[in-house]
Amino acid sequence: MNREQKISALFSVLFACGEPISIERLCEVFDEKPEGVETIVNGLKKRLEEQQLGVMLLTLENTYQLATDENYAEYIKKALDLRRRTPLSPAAFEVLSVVAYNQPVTKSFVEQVRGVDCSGVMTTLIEKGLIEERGRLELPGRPLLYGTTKNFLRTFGISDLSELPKLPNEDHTVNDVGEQLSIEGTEKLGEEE
Amino acid sequence: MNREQKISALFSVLFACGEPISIERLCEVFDEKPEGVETIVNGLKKRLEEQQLGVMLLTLENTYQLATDENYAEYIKKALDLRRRTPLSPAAFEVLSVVAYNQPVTKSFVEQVRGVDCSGVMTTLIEKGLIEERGRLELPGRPLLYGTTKNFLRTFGISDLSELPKLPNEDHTVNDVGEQLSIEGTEKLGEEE
Amino acid sequence: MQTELSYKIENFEGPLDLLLQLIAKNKVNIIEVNLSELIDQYLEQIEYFKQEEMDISSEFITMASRLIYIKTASLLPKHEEAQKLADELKGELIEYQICRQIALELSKMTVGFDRFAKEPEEYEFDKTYELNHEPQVLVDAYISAVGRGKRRLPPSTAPFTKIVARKIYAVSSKIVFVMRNLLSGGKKKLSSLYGGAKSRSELVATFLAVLELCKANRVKLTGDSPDKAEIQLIKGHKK
Repeated sequence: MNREQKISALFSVLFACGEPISIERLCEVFDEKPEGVETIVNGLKKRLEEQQLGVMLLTLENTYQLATDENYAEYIKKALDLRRRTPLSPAAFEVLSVVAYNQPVTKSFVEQVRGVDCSGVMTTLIEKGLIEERGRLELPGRPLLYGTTKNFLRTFGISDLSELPKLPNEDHTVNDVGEQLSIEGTEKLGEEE
Repeated sequence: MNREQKISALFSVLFACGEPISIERLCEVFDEKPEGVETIVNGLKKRLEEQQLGVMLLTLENTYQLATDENYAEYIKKALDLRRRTPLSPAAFEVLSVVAYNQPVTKSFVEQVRGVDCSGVMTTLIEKGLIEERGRLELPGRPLLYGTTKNFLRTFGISDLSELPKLPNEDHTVNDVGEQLSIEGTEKLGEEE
Repeated sequence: MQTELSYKIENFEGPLDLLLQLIAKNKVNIIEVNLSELIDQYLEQIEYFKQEEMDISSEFITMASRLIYIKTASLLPKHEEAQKLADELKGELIEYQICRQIALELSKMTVGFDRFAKEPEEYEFDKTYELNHEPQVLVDAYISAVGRGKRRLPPSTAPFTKIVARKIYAVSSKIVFVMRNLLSGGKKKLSSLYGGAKSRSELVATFLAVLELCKANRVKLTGDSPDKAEIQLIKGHKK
């Protein structure tokens, strides 16, 4: 198989699988080293850009996924009848931001930051595939921990958590206060449970 | 939108929908007459042939669908097959163990133990052939009962549930006796089926 | 300080949100805010919600009592504790404010909302799990799920009453309770089963349990008036 054929094979594999595929799995599928896979991936990225087919190749941490170009969203929504799809609520964005910046994190931590019960919102976010379970915290009661998903990265158009917006007011004074606070917060969390 | 963009839009719509889409639907989506849609469809067909991406446009009666090229079927199979060789998540192991040691057991019981909704995980475990339905509990609501399968035994290399490792703390405190009693009660109820 | 009391309770994500909005209204930042005034405004606001008969969730009330406590503590001659509590509250407000700012930024990063992925191809693939694991993995997972020392289930119902649909769960446990009471054989006064009940829902659950057991032909009820009703286990019930 030549390089161009490998690129086509990669496209058809990503197309058929739909969900993000890890680089390790692609190494197995194509019997290649990670560098080899990366070369093919970059080849595909370039080809998709040139050919303007309406789909693009996303990198989500160490995985790859095909997704449609946002410019055609209008037609897709029309075809899928998604026009009435409800966007996330302000509460959902708040919970997401606490989870994203503090993961892995317990529900009670999120609730402490927001000052309100978050069970419903957390369940919705799990259903929407934006957050997921991440084991348990080694404290009495063994509360579940949550983190963000690959789908979260895709939804917010980033390929890595490091691309999240910087926390505001990252200057010395407030940051100091902030740090002290989060330590206090964690201690309290521990005591509560 | 020019002709080329319409072709890209069509590709992204067919991509996102996955299933066959009727020409009528496409007329609505693109606000075109059937002839107009056919022109776009033919344009896309031609482009896919030229670009050799491993995906083609199929016409089935009066519907259209994207499908992968059989030349790459081998890789797709490998990739999809590798998917079932992904180890279970920690959450899945937890649910599985609760079912294994308490079967037959209802979903709400598992959820009580874990403290979260387990629908998704239970569905996955059923799909993977590790747990299965076991009738219903004779209680208001008649909830479904679940137990482990033969494939479960194979997965853990045992020939019988009695070979499951003993759980720790098998002592005989008063509390324990009480709990056993209640288990007996539940079992009897289950057996009535 | 004059505050316009025109809010609706639904406009707030919670008590912290209300406090932040009151601070914003006063056009000061959290560090410099006069906590005593802020507390007054918050309490005033809650009072307004009450007057308008709005549904105030418990979180708002809890915060109100916490604020009152801070205020009371600050009246004491030595008010180190009040200072500590006030710092804690300010800290929480700062943290929540950061959370709000980030949430706002995230809500602007919506490009991905318009990028659609594809469902996996529906190949006729067997999804059967193929890997092998040591059985010990299950024990570890069980301990993780249940915790050590709770070998047998169901565990006590207490921790779960808030999570589980109470009625169904309580009925199942009451069936066990009733059966256990009758195991020694002989007739018992039906009313004796209600003796230990601590709440109305527990009474209802016990009653439903008795009905379930009657329906399943496990117990027999006799007697011609409610206060003379007796209950007995049916012996030799086929399994």
